[in-house]
Amino acid sequence: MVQGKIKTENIVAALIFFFLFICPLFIDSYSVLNISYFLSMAFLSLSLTLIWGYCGIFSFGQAVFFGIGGYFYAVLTLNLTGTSAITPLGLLLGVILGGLAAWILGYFMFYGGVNDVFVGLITLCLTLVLSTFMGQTAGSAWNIGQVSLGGFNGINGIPALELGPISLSGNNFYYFVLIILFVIYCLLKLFTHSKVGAAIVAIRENRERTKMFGYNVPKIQSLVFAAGGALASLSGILYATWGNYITPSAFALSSATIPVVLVAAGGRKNFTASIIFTVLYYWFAQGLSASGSQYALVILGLILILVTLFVPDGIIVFLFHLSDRLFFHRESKMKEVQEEHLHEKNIG
Amino acid sequence: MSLSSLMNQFINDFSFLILAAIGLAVIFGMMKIINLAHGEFIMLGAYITTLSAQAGVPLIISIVFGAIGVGIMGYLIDRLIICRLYGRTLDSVVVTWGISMVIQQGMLIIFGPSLQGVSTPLGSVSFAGSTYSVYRILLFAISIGALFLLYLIFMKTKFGLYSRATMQNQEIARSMGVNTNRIYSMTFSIGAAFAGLTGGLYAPTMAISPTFGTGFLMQSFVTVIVGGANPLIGTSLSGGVLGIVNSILDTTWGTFFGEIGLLICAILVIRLLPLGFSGVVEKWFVRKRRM
Amino acid sequence: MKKTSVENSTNKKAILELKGVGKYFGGLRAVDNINLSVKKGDLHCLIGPNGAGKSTIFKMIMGVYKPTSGSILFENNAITNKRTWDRVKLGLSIKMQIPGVYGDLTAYENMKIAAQNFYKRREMNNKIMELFDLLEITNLKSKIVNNLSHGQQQWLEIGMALACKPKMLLLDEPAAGLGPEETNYTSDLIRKLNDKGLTILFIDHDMDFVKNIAKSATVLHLGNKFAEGTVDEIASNQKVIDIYLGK
Amino acid sequence: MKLKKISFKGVTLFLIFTLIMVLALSGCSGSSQGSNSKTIKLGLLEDRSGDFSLVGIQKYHAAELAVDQINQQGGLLGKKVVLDAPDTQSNNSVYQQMAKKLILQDHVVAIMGAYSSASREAIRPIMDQNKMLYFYNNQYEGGVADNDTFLTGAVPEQQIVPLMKYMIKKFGPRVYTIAADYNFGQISAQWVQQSVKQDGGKLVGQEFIPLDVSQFSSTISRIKAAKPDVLVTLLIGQNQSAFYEQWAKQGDKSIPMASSVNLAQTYEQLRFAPPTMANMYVTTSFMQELDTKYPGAKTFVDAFYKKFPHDKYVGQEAEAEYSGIMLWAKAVQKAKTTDRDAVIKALESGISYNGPTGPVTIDPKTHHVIRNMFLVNTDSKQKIQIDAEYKAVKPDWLSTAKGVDLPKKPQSHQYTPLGN
Repeated sequence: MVQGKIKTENIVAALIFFFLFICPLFIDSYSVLNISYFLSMAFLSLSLTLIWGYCGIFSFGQAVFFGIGGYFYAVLTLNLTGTSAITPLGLLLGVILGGLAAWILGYFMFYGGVNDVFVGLITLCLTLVLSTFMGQTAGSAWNIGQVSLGGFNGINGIPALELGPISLSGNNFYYFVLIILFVIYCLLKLFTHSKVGAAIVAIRENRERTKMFGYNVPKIQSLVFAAGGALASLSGILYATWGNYITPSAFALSSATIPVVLVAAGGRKNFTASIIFTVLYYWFAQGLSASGSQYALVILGLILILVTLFVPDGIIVFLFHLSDRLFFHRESKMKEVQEEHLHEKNIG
Repeated sequence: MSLSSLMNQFINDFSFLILAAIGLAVIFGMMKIINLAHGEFIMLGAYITTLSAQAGVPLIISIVFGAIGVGIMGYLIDRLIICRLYGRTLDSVVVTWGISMVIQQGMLIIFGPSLQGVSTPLGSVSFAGSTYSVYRILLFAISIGALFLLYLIFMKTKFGLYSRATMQNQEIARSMGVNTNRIYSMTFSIGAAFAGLTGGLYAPTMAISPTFGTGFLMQSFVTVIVGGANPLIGTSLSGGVLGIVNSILDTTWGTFFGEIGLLICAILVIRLLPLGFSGVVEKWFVRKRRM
Repeated sequence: MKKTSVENSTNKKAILELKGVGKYFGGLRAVDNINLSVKKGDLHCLIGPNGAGKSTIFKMIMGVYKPTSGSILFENNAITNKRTWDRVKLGLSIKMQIPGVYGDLTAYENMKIAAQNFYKRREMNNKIMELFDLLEITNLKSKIVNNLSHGQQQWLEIGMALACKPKMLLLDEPAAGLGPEETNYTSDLIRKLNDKGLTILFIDHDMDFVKNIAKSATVLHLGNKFAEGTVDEIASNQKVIDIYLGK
Repeated sequence: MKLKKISFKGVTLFLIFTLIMVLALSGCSGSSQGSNSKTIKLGLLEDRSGDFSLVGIQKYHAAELAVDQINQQGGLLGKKVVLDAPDTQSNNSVYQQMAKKLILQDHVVAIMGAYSSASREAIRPIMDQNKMLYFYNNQYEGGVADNDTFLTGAVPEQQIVPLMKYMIKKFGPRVYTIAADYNFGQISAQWVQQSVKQDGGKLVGQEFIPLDVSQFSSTISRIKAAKPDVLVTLLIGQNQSAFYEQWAKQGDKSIPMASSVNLAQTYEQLRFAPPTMANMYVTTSFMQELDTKYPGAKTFVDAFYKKFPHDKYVGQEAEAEYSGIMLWAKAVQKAKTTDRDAVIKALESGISYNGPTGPVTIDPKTHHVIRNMFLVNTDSKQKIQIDAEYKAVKPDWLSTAKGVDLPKKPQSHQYTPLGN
């Protein structure tokens, strides 16, 4: 949020990043690998926090850009294996492509006056189109260069990132992801305090009114949507290099919904909260899956229901406020959040 | 493709789209809640129907049980959970997603990965050189009947009047003494009952498993998106139009193109007519009345 | 504003002109073939009962609605097809009927959102403080807007509209819902702004308020222009008194 | 809502949340400490929830049975075998995560499992990267040649080739194929196409159906229009099995159906009311109905239901899982170690074990198994009739047509009949 700083949030963010930077020193290589996976998925949540939490664009379509990024990187790098510097170039081009695709979609929607829940529906349909389409590319007709798209099985053996002579696997990959995440997190934080940052909050709060302060609202929306697409695409590429693998399930209904669920449950107007909740969720879900418990999905579902019912601003944000109140005596803040929530009820 | 097979296909597609969407359309149109647990409601209807049919209850009564059972369950879910989310469209996405996870996995735990199905009743008839399943033709009739039932509920009853008033303007309705919370609960329950009915009706034609509902989800969402907010006008029109699109594409180029065609239709409609077919129709009516 | 020095008091140059503007919603004629001209430096009022089409005219001027027929000229340039934000950049600014402020942000942040498009970072703070002083609400600077009174929100919004460097200001019911003291304050403010040379077009129901501040007025009735002239002419027009003012 | 109420609920919720987290964590770390010198850890990846749980649970239970029996006979190398079996939730991404966990954190000695081809292909590269011995115990589309992978299920030359030969000879040359639109369906359909050509038949139609489709009326009218003598159905998942019920009503039940996946795997003959599944022909390595004729099958089925009395079926893939584990156990005993290279060497010696339906023998060149196959059909009451038995069918397509000889030429590739 633009006004003031929440103290706990900053302290927690600093502690977490500090911990993440030193933790490979004392945890095993599997956990490092695992955390780098969670962190890769955090970009997807960040992208939705940016466009939904800050700009009020509700999208089910982050999975589209996630998949586009992953598939583009796979096809490009597998076609040009052996070429040095192809993997970082693939990463860069993939991010740009994701942004461009999002910009085109955004242009098509926002200049045409499509907004609110309709953006969610249109992106949902697009996700389903791509998942249906990619799912049937199993035949030999679907080759791009030497790479077969592989239908439901997806593409395998996607090369890991290489920065010059350094192959980014294990700890290298972990630090690569962590540094990018840290940089992007800081940039996003700065961005929200910038001129455009204020403008997008204004757009979220009242789109029509913001136009009358001389803002080209569709243009700003398209650009923010493009930035969100680029972030989602980055997430997809990191996921593809992490598992050396991408499938159409990246576009499936569940993949489209999970970022929405994570961001909403963690706190959609707060980047720190969505990173924390994303990492916790994946960690927890994996733990449940590994335990082989048949109650895993039931527990996850119940948590989501309870969180939305009782802490509608998101559980992590709620904890931040609680701690602010306990340790920094900021009574008024909580009240304001309450009112904000009521306000949203009226417009939402 | 011959006209008769096209016709056969249309009958199937139309009834499937209408029945898949009707419960979702009621809940979305009246309450602005996107119910991601819709597929699970359908699945529950199928389970109730199948279990009672196996217990010896005649199929037709089993189907009614399915609808009523899911309706009651919908009422409970609304009272326990959804009633706290009225007007919060996006939060309802998260909650209903959670509900769908719990129901689907819960059914797997209780009943295992599959259930023995009941077979499709009523044999088949031959007409103009092709065979039609009588049950399928009956489904077509029932889908139209369901739309008519919706018409009766929302246009001819006091509840319908109140609920339309609530949908138009909740504040005014409330100030005139309508218990809007009760209206919402009833609406959710009716939507759930329609979903249960769909599940019951399709139970004898499909494999019964906890993922039963996923086969309906895409079609139901597309139909509702294309139809717009008014469950009656929207669902019937979009069911008709999409039914035609799907049956033509499907019979000429195959299942995949039928599916893609539906989705592209939906995207075009949101872009060109964001309020869906019912928005267009309502506008047209307003104009006509004012002229 | 090249020719301000050679203004002729009887034939001032029009800053905003509506030529045959109409707006139909389906079959409903909200505004029907309106001609309206607001002269530079004027303080003009649109009056008329509910449903007369006043707010619709404002929305067409700002580009929220596209007119079904006719054209709109601002400083002799056709703006009929321009997007809202481009009109604002040309010098049109509005205060809406329902306060269009950002409730979750502070007053200062609200002003910043409006001002940052028109002022460089360095000038911006000075300008905002200048506007706060002008409106005499400097003490509210860091309050969350939702906690402000209705009147304070109205003034803040006028301030935000002024932060857009307007040549002409549209005010939709600036005194609605205000107490007598607040109304007086608002009329003083409007006059003060007009005295500084800002053209103002506003909507109001309250004839006393209108008589108090407006220089000229247009009466609308059922989407048509009913009467036009100075405030005194309007106030003494028997037909107007009969259908609208006849209390 | 009041402030107090919210914070109270929030705090409660937070406490619950933390509690669950702590429990989950302690659960995780507990399992990783379970490994010590007295036990041998065997990884198992099967879908116990989601769309594929219908088969996944059968396979998981078969694996538990196998491990139990091994431990009852004194375990392996004097140690107890422990199954480390996360739930993969029919989700390929979870397969990858769990495969990495089993290898890197739990340090299992071998991994069994995966049901769909997609899940196998998701984890196979991870096995290769980490030099992990992997058993894919499932009937599949064939063609995988991989040094780290052993495939104990039936392959097309054991299923589709004899089946098509039989069907064309018995019913006529016109064949129509409908298949799930993904790799299993596509490649299996290529096998059908090839067999039809070799046996002098004619493919009159071929259709691939997206996995989420559950309505088949247009497909049914196309099939009827093509008037085939034989209908080949290679359908996967719960949605697609709806085809049979719809075919029974709208289609032409006089056309015999042939399949390599149905009946023996997803027990449609018990799940659908007769006569939906009547007149279907399947080649399989095992199904529980074989217990009427083969004592080995009866012993296996009885043992299974004794341990899992509430289960509904024990089919082809359950047997493959069981046999896979038994073959691995035998190889470990022979190698006298669980070390990967030694166990692979023991397996490649052509190790054989006497399974429920006769000997199951590793073919060293291809890492597939030589086993007895059965051709069965359903009568009008959906009872299973055994038509033919094929003794010791060799999985030799890879070695004869593609020149694969894994011990001599190490590789990791999946071949397809019409591709490379």
